[in-house]
Amino acid sequence: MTATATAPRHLLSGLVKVRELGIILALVLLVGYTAASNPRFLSGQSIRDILLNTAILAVMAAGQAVVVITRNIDLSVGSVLGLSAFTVATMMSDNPGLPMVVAILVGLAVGGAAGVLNGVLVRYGRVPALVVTLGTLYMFRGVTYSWAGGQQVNADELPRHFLTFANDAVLGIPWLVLIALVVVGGVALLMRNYRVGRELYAMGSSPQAAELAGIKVARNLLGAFILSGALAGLAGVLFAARFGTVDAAAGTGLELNVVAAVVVGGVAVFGGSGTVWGAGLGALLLTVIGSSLTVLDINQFWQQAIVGALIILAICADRLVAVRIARSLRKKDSHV
Amino acid sequence: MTATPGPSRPGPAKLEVRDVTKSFGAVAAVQGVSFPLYAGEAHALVGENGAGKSTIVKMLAGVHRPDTGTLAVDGAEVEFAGPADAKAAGIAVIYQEPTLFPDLSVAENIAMGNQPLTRLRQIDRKAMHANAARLFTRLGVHIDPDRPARGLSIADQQLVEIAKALSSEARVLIMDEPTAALSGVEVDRLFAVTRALRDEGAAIMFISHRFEEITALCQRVTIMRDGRHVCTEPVADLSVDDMIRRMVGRDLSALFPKQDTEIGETVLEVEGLGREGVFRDVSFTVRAGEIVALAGLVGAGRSEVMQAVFGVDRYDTGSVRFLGKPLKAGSPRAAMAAGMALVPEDRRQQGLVMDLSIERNVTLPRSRALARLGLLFGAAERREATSWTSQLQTKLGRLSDPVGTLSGGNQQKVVLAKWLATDPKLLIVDEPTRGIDVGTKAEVHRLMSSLAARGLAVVMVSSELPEVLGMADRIIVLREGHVAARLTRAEATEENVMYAAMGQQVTT
Amino acid sequence: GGTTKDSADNSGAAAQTGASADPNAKLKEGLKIAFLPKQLNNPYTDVEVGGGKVAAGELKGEYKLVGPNDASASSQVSYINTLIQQQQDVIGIAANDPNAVCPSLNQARQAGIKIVAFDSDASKDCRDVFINQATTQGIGESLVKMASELAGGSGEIAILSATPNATNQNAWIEVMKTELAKPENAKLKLVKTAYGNDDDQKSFQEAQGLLQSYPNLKVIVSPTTVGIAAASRYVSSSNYKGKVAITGLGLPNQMREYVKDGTVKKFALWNPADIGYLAAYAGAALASGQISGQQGEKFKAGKLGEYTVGAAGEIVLGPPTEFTAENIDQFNF
Amino acid sequence: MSDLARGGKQKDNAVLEVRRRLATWDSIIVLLTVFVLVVASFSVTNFGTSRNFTFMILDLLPIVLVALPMTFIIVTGEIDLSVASTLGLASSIMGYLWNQGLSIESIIPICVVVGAVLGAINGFLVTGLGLPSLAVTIGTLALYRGLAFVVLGDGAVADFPFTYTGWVTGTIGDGPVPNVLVLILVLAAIFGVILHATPFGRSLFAIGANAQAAHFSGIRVARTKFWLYVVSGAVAGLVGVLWTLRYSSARADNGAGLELAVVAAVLLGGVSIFGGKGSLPGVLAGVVLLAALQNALRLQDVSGQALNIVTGALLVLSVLLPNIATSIRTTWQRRKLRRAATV
Ligand SMILES: Nc1ncnc2c1ncn2[C@@H]1O[C@H](COP(=O)(O)OP(=O)(O)OP(=O)(O)O)[C@@H](O)[C@H]1O
Ligand SMILES: Nc1ncnc2c1ncn2[C@@H]1O[C@H](COP(=O)(O)OP(=O)(O)OP(=O)(O)O)[C@@H](O)[C@H]1O
Ligand SMILES: [Mg+2]
Ligand SMILES: [Mg+2]
Repeated sequence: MTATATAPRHLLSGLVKVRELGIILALVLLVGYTAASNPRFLSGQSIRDILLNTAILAVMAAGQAVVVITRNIDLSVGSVLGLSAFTVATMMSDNPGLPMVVAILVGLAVGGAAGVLNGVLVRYGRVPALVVTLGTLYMFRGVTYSWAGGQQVNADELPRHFLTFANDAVLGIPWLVLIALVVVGGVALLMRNYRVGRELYAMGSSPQAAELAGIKVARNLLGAFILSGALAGLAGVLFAARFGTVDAAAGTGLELNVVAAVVVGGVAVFGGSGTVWGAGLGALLLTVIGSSLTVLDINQFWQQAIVGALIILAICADRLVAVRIARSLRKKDSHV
Repeated sequence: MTATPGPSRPGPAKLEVRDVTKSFGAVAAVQGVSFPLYAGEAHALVGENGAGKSTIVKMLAGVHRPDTGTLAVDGAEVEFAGPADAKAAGIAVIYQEPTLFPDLSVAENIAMGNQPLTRLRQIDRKAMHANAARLFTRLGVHIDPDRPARGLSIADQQLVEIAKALSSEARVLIMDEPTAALSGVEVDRLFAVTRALRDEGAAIMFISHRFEEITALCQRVTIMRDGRHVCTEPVADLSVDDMIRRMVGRDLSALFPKQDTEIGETVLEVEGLGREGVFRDVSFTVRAGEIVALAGLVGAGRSEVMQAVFGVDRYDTGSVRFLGKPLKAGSPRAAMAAGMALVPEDRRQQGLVMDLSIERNVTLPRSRALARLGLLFGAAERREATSWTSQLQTKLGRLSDPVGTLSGGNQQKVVLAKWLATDPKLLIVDEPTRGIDVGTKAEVHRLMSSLAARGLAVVMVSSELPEVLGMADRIIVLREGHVAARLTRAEATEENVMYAAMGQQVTT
Repeated sequence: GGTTKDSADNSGAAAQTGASADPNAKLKEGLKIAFLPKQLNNPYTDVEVGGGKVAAGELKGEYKLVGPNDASASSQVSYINTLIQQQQDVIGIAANDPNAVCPSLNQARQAGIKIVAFDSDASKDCRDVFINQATTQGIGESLVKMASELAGGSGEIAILSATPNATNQNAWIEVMKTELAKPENAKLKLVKTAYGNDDDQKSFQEAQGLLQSYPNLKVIVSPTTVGIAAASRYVSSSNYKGKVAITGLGLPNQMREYVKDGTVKKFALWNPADIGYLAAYAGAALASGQISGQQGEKFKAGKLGEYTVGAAGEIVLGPPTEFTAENIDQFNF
Repeated sequence: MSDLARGGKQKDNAVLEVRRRLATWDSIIVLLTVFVLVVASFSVTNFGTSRNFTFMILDLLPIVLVALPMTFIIVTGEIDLSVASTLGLASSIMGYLWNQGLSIESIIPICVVVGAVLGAINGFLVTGLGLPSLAVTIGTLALYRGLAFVVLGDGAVADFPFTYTGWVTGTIGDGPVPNVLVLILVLAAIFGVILHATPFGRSLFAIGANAQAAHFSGIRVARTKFWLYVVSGAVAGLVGVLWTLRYSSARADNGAGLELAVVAAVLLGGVSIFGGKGSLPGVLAGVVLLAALQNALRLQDVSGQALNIVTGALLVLSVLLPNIATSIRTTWQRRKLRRAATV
């Protein structure tokens, strides 16, 4: 029994690793090709730019991945980012003396509150997440617009320490990147090795069974939405620090990028499978695609089309791997 | 199998149902039922389909809250706000329908909720895996703990459910038809494990429509009829006929009224059918008026063969001829048009659309024929549905209710109605009486038998040996995806079939 | 033979503004003047319509501001329809698409509403006058002149524009290309035109891309306020600072920081508030019958003085101002 | 049960049935829509005029047409987010071909066919390769929009013949009925009958609620979904043509963002995002309700920002309110039972 059980175990875990390996492979190919035609693509400044650009998307993708794994979706993240970015930027321009930590906490709080609203409506209102968050996508954006009007917070109104935060580095790694790494790593660990993480997978895999298994579905679901909201809020702070100019439209349409990153990263939209690391890699891949198309000097008009085609390719590749795993399972089971 | 004599129990009940009532809208599912479960005793709950057994289970599990009445654990009244509370009170439940997480590994499924933890409060995967492997050894089954639950056969799912319930080391174990998908070998294993648990002092509640299982395992039985409590008595005091009479409210005639029929010409010819990794070189024919049974152990590939014949699955080699003409592969629509019908084994996933109304489900394969000038009106569907559900004595509220609100057995009747309504020339039934009560089972058998007498060809896949022996004209035994034996009605005995299914020498 | 481009009669039902102008007519009071900019919540736009509001006040009219949150023509059409229903007297519009808004504007004109296009023109036959911030030629020339000065007369330059469809941007870029083709600019090489879609983040990333792709780039010219601000911000925080010059059209308030820290030496703009101001006065003059949009007609525009309607109903505001570290503190918009 | 008793019970059932039907979300939304239209006509100046009616119909034209096939797709449990990009690409191609000198009579069918082909690509990716539709159509959303820019670049083509542009914005005999209303009504009727009164329509609900059971019932699940995507693409292509003619402007960015408005309207109309539930009258009411509210609020000078909030809130409330009503009813029933038991 044990002897037969361990061999497929290696095989399986090997295959599972392949899932993320596919994305890594795609990344390597893309970076390799781009760097071959323009070596400056691998210069320090360029890599720094790519990582900085990825950071915000990756932070949001980590939260989104958790929500998607529970068979839900959070389309409101772009609007939450806008709300949080504007709140924090206004606060910092009014009180230039506030330390960065306060900005981050306020961003997390704003996002978390938005997440609570989403979670409560989904769980206690029994409204499908897509409907709720499509609704709050409009509502949060509307709130930001009504509040901001035509106002814009410009870089010169923001305190210096807030703006330099985006570019300052510890041990050569910019704060932004560090935060993204910690967030993605932390959430990934939580989802993989802790009970609550596995419960979230279970909830996405079979919602009814999760109820019957006595999983605290309400608490977990609320938690997932709060996490996604809070991370979108955090992303808002990072956005404000990085771009320096914030108006009511900040982050408009970003939800589709975030969902795309998660999906490209191999998280199944029907819940229950995929990893947070994958989502982070998905965010990186999307950013690199964008950057390398610019660097390769691809016609502006072709860029969007190529991004779309690459997204579809990535999903196809992921599907291919999944089918392979299923087939190997079937073979292993067969008595024939 | 031998029955353990039922001791008369003193002392407080481990778990007690006190005068509970539960209604769903207009349906009164349970009305004023009380009975105790004692430690060290297995308690059977029997009743017709829709009698309210599963509803009681769900109240004990904290899924439903009783409208009135209470539950008591160790004599103290409790109120369960959800399944977590019941679990915390030491109650483990195997539900009638498997409730696994398809994306998680089997080991995780079993451990969910009480995974072993390392010092950092992380999940200890090694211990989790070992635990699952140990449980499977105890149950004598071979399932890889690291494979995902997706793709497990119904039987394997049921076994994982059992392992899950065992793993929680509960003081009360409630099993809602755990054996419906299992064949004799696995049932015996399950009973051995259950008896051990019982003797260690657990209280067991067991639901089944098979009386031999009840007499083999249980000491006490509670009988329900139409949501009401009929009686609770030691099993030893009641004969099977007594139980049936109290359950149904009248006497039942012979259980397997197989009529002799005139065998007509060949309807179905399956030639060298094979599918990689699942079955190979399966050949057989079925003639009009004949009932052919496919027997075998769970996972022998019976369902897969018939699904390939009907076209819901593909096959790689071989051919299927129907009424003398080759049948298009991989097209259920072509099979239906030619006059085939398949009652699948998994009614929840394959047989019914749970959210659609009963009438829509019954007429789903027939909607084209019911349409006038391409348009379909509710009246035609309703007429058809009314006629078939009443013919099969389906217990239902309104035809427009979602089929998911019916009890398991009544859902099965709806699946049968749906396919009988297509007036097929060949009826394939996969576990036709799984989860069906005795009365209805007799009804279904009578129906199949009389349909065969009228010239219908029937292929029956069944894991229930008495059913196979009682109904079939010929028996084809599959083992590990290929034909192990072909037996006529005269040759077939319980031993014959079992030996062939398990790969031992057939002694004739 | 169906209807093809060549055979088509697409005259439409262009509104007839037969009324002849009376230069001495009195300016009406209580006129309902509505502004429909490309997009709300855009700082540049806000300054523009702010000027319109001041003028409406001076004219004792009713000022109204409506507009979409996205810079799309279709949403503008819905707003035009609403304004028709509300029976405004004057609509000042910065068209997101010169043609898409046309049928609706003509319906408005049929309903007696005067149409003043500003900032970004609508098609000639569906508006009465167009307030041009500066001549297209003038802007194009001055952009090339600034770029040439900053590049020291030779080297690679790139353009960071708004959306690929922006009418005014494309017109300026055309002029720039003609200018660059002249012998005195032969050593300047336009390597690329990138589009930031007037989206801050996208412009930011496009600027990054330009610098990565063209290591020898000397100047980025961004004739849009969003683009120039984003490009300046990126360069000021990267190690390209000091190596690459940024210029174009920008708002002094947004650019002050980068002019002060040396990222930007010089950029230009007209006073956007004056555009709105002039548009309101032109609208009032139209609604009062002082002018009808014919070439040569004259009217008074409050503090800005007298203006003359040019060819094709164009009214030119005046030459743009160049901003440098020396003079930027004198401006607040 | 005797036949007599059954007859009596069935009559009861019929009454209950009617009451149940009336209480469903799609009938509520129809009533709500009528209510909003009536109230707005009386209380909002200029709302009830025939010209405003025309404006409103023109505003909801693209949403309502795209919503018809979208309803089918969502009922089968899938989604198509690429519709707006398909619209944009069709518009670009229309402009390109017009510039090439093709006649408009041949361009229009070409655009519809192009839409159908784009839909077929979605359909193939979803049904042929078994990819999740949400992911696929996010990809093609970017792809098709990108191609639209490739085809037409930054240009806009505007000189379409007035016979056609005028028809789209015009009314029948210069009366109050817009030409396009006829088109909307005909298409809506066709889609409505197909969904609610044909075997095909039945199969869509079955597919959405349980695709495997539908497959076992002889329904060609993959093929059905594939054709739905083709139809969705074709309709989006047609709407691309109408959009271009309405604004007399073929541009690559036409219709950007329309997909969310369409999905919002469909969901507001009571269609379940999980598939298997929904009705076409509900969807039509949803579209009209959104358009009427936006129109009325704009006339009242409510800002676009507030419109966002109203749209979002409406969407959430449309599902939330019926749920709250149900749970109040069940709690109340339970209480009654409890009380009866204790007495
Ligand atoms: N969720 C529900 N909604 C409405 N009615 C329900 C629901 N669950 C059960 N019922 C009804 O309650 C009655 C009892 O059902 P239950 O499932 O308890 O029967 P059962 O005894 O387990 O039958 P079986 O032997 O067929 O499993 C049936 O009439 C059934 O239709
Ligand atoms: N979807 C699936 N994915 C992987 N393996 C499967 C799948 N379906 C069936 N199998 C495997 O194929 C084999 C044959 O299963 P099948 O259901 O045909 O057996 P059966 O004889 O009908 O038994 P049962 O009583 O379980 O229906 C089993 O080993 C089963 O585990
Ligand atoms: Mg049951
Ligand atoms: Mg089977």
